[in-house]
Amino acid sequence: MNILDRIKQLNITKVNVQRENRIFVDTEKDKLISVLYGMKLIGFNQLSIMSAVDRIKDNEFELFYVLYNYKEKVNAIVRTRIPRDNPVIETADKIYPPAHTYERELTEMFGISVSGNPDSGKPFILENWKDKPPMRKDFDSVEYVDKHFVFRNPEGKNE
Amino acid sequence: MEKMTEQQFRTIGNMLRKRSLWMLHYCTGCGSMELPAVGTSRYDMERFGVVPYITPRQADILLVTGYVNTKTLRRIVTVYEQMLDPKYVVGFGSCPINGGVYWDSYAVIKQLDRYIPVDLYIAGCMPRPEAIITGFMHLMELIDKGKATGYKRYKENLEYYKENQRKVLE
Amino acid sequence: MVKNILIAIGLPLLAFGIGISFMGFKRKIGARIQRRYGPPFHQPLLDIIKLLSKKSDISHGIIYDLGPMIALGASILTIFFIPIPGLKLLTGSADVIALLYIMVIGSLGMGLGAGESANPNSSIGIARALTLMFGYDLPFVIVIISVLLKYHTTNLYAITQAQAGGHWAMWVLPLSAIVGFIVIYGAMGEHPFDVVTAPHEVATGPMAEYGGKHLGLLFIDHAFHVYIELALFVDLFMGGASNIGWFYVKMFVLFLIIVFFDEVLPRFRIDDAVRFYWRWPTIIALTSLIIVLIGG
Amino acid sequence: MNMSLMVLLLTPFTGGILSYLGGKIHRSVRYTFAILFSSLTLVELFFYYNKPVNHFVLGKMFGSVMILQINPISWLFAFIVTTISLLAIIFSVNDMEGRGGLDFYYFELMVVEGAMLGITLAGDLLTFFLFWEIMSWTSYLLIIQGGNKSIKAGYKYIIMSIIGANSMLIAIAMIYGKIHTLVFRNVAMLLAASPHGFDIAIFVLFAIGFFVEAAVMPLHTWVSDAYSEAPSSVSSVLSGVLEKIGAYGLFVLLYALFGVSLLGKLMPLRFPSPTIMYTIGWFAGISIVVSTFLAILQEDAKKLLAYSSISQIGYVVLGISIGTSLGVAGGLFHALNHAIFKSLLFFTIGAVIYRTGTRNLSELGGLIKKMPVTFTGTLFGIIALAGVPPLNGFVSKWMIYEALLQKKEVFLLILALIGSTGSFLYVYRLIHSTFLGQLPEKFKDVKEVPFLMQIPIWLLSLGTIVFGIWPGLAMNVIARGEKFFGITPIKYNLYGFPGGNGMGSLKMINISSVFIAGLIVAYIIFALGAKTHRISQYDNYAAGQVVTKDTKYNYSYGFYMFFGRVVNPVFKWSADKIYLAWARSANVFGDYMRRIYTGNLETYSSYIVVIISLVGFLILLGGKIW
Repeated sequence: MNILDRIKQLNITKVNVQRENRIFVDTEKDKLISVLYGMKLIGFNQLSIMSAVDRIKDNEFELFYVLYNYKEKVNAIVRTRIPRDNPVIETADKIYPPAHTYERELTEMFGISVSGNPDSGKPFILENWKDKPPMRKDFDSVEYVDKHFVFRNPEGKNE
Repeated sequence: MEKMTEQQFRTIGNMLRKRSLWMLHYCTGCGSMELPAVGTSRYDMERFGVVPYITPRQADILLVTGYVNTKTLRRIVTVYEQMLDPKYVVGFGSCPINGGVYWDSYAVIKQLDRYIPVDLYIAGCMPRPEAIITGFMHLMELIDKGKATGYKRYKENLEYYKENQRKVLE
Repeated sequence: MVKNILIAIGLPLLAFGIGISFMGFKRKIGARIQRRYGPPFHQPLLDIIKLLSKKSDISHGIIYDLGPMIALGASILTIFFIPIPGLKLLTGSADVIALLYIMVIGSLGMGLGAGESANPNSSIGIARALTLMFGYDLPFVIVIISVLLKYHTTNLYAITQAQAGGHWAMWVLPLSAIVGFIVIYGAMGEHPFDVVTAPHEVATGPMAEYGGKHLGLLFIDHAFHVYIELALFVDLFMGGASNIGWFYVKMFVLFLIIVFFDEVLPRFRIDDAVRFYWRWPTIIALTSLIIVLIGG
Repeated sequence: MNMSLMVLLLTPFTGGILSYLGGKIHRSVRYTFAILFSSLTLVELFFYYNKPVNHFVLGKMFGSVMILQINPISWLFAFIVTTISLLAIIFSVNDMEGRGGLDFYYFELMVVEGAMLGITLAGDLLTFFLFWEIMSWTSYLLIIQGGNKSIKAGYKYIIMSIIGANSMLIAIAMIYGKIHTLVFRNVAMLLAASPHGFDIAIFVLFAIGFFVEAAVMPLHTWVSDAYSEAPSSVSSVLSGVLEKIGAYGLFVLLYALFGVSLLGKLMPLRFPSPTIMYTIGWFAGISIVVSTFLAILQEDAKKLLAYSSISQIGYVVLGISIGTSLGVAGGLFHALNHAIFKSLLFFTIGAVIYRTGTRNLSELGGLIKKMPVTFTGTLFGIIALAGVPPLNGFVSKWMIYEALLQKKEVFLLILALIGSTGSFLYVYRLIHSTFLGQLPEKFKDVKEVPFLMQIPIWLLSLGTIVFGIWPGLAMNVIARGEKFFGITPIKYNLYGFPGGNGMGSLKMINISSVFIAGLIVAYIIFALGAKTHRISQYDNYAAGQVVTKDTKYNYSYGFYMFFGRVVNPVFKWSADKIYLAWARSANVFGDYMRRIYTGNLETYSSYIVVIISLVGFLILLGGKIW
């Protein structure tokens, strides 16, 4: 059976073959884990990367999991939308162990908490970060910089 | 008279010291790419006695290559404090000077010399190997004249530096 | 008496001078092999002065301070037992076998000091150093025994005397001399046997925490070490020499070969280095020993 | 001065009984008696320093006289026995505190001392064997004081010990059956006159007994368990003295029974070198190297020391087996030195265990700042053990090397030299993992051991220096002993050996003084530099990372793992495994036997019926069975 047909049998909302060997799979939040599991059964053995995009206009986060199938040499991107206020997702590290680390980064950079991942709250890259998660689009980097750092005086005079 | 001889002794010491500079290259950013070129046959920094060394205890120069973010700043301060006097800091590239292309980044600090005393900056993005060698020569001159006294400044203004470090690190 | 005191003061200075000149040569020749201009010839001396004149220093404890001192003291001790032309002050107090064990006092002191620095890199370095020593010791003792059997004496001075007139042990026992060279080479820690200090793996190993005057002492010790290894080989296999000049020339030729190899070789893994020493050098040394045993 | 040897022999036994009884009153009485009587033994022994006694009749048994004697060699071993036992008793006072059955423990310790003293003083095989048995059993009882695991270790020890003792008993019975007397002199005469075959059988049977006790490979397997599981002071007695008794036995066997008789009557050596002595030498040489390799890979401090003991006793046996004057002197000297430094190491490791409660090397570290005296003791111990000048281990090892070189035993010499280099590895591992490196947080409050436990450490450290720089002190006794056994002693002086006769010269005083001068020069250079300031162990190079208290930043587990990769393929099999395989096959055999001997009366009676009917059937056939 064709790989596309097998994907269509999963619990998904939309499949979009963008170009050869690149399939976008959209699904709903609560079906995400089952879809990922199904993808793994189909043969998408590798989680290349997972991250999120801040769709601030829709007040949603878009999660995406980039998967790869070594046998068919096909990339699949599983996407889902979660609400921006109080974002909680379920861990995928039982299916794809590398997700464990990506989820820690997700928590730190977007403030998306991951249930089932014990390390999700642990500091990952940022040390002693007290502000808003920096990858959210409403985080103003310039404002933060002005507040925390001192710019060099163009005349070369320091205080 | 006594003061004079001590002065002379110090001068001779500086004269010899400047010919043997061991550097610890703290390669945080893209600037480290330029260093191998400086070390290899074409530019050969070893002819001035500049040799890369491994641990902060052995090194004289702390070469901060490229941008410094808050996370690496903590390590840089640790490393700097582990080095033995006299020690010199060379800021390398435009990022340690004013943040460079990362001027609006929440993670990158804008002026290295607010946190540790910098004796010399080598400007440029990236500085060419020639610029690096010129920088070292200039540092040697400073050492010879007794002007490279960053380690003394750090001790004298410890409160100022610590305060600044605390502000970004905590 | 006055002469003895002069020798006692002069011999370490001479050894240091020879050793430091070789260190300088090494950097210069190495640079030229890599088509670089290289540092000035007196660069090692500048480095040592720089290190000794550092304005602050750290200490992890008494043994940490004592380590470099024991290493240097033991090196000074060792040079008194290696006869060089015209100067044989104490060669009657210990023979070659004793010399083998006098030479390790320094490593032990160094190991203790590095151990107290509480840095795992230092510990790994020392563990590697001892293992490497165990590795090259097997062929080395076989080589030493064959030389001792050949010349029927254990006195190093007598061995050099027996080789007078061009009858070098190198020509009489060529196989042993080859193995002896490989051993000396490894003992000097040059590539591919630089697993001990391996800067990219264990951050200069035993010296990881050492800096300032401690490191200065270790550099002085290294100069002595270079001298000791070369002089031992020259005395054992190249017939010593009749005057200091010849002695220096012989050591220089030997050193030149070592530098040529050193500059172009990569690095062994430590267990491979041990395996290497326990394979071919040991077999060749045993062959030579058996030849000595049969041929007398 | 007119004390008989009987008094000397009975002193420790009396002390044992008295301290046992005194312990019922109060523990201080027990300690007083134990220390008093063991030091009394030492004092009494010094009356015999230069005064050999040849023939002191103890009694008569089985028609054979029992004789005590003392000559310089037995004096040397008796000295080792009494000194180490005394120090072990002093060390035990604090070390064993709080354990049950201490009265009995001290009683056993004193009885072991007495028994070993008896062995060294024995003038005939019967006395020798009696004390040997006492020693085996009491030392077994001492080993099992160490807790649950030690019972198994003791079991292993006693089985091997019984095998050894029984083989000796067979030999003694064979001799007794021939001449009905067991005095060394008569035995020596018998052996000198007896045909080959008989004497080799006697020799092998004795050698098995001594090899077990001296822990020469392949009869060493009890050592690693027994030493590591026994209490520390017992381990040092076992390693420092018990092994030496095995070596003493071997010496007596080679030079009193099979060589030159006692009483100075010269007889040619029964086995000139390249026969049985050569075989013993090879056993010793293989012991040296193999156990060195094993010691390098140990993770347990006392196991490491146990394997190192096997290796070091190899030098003693090797030296004795060389047969030349220099070799024998080296072997005997090394016996003394080994007793000093190995007991020292067992004491210091015992002190560490006393304070930290663990002997696992990878758990320890950084104790130098907490236990400087123990560290100093260990330092002296390991330098002596590794055979590095200027301490005592070097001198005796050097003598053995020179002796081997003189006889051109090059392959044995290679083994001996390699064993010595290998010992650097494990001694560094020992001192590094316990005292150097990072101090774990849990041992932050460790203190130095009490003063009573420091005494043995101080005294033995002093011993390593004294016998290292002035080897002539020990050589005085050894040379007289050699003369007594009819061997021409080598030339020596207080500071070393003047050399000659194919032997190099050695002046320990020169080596140590030049070394000290070198140290002074180094110190001057050091003192001219900048002032140092102490920093904490966490202020350390970690590639910029900050080391905190909860980080273990220490290299101690699998210290020589890469070396293990080189040698492990060879060590897949071991003597212990071979014995276990034998034991297993014996078990299987036993199972088959049990099927026949079911313990059921009916089965047995049916056997009897079957056999009788079978015999009857054969008789019926005409009485022709075969």
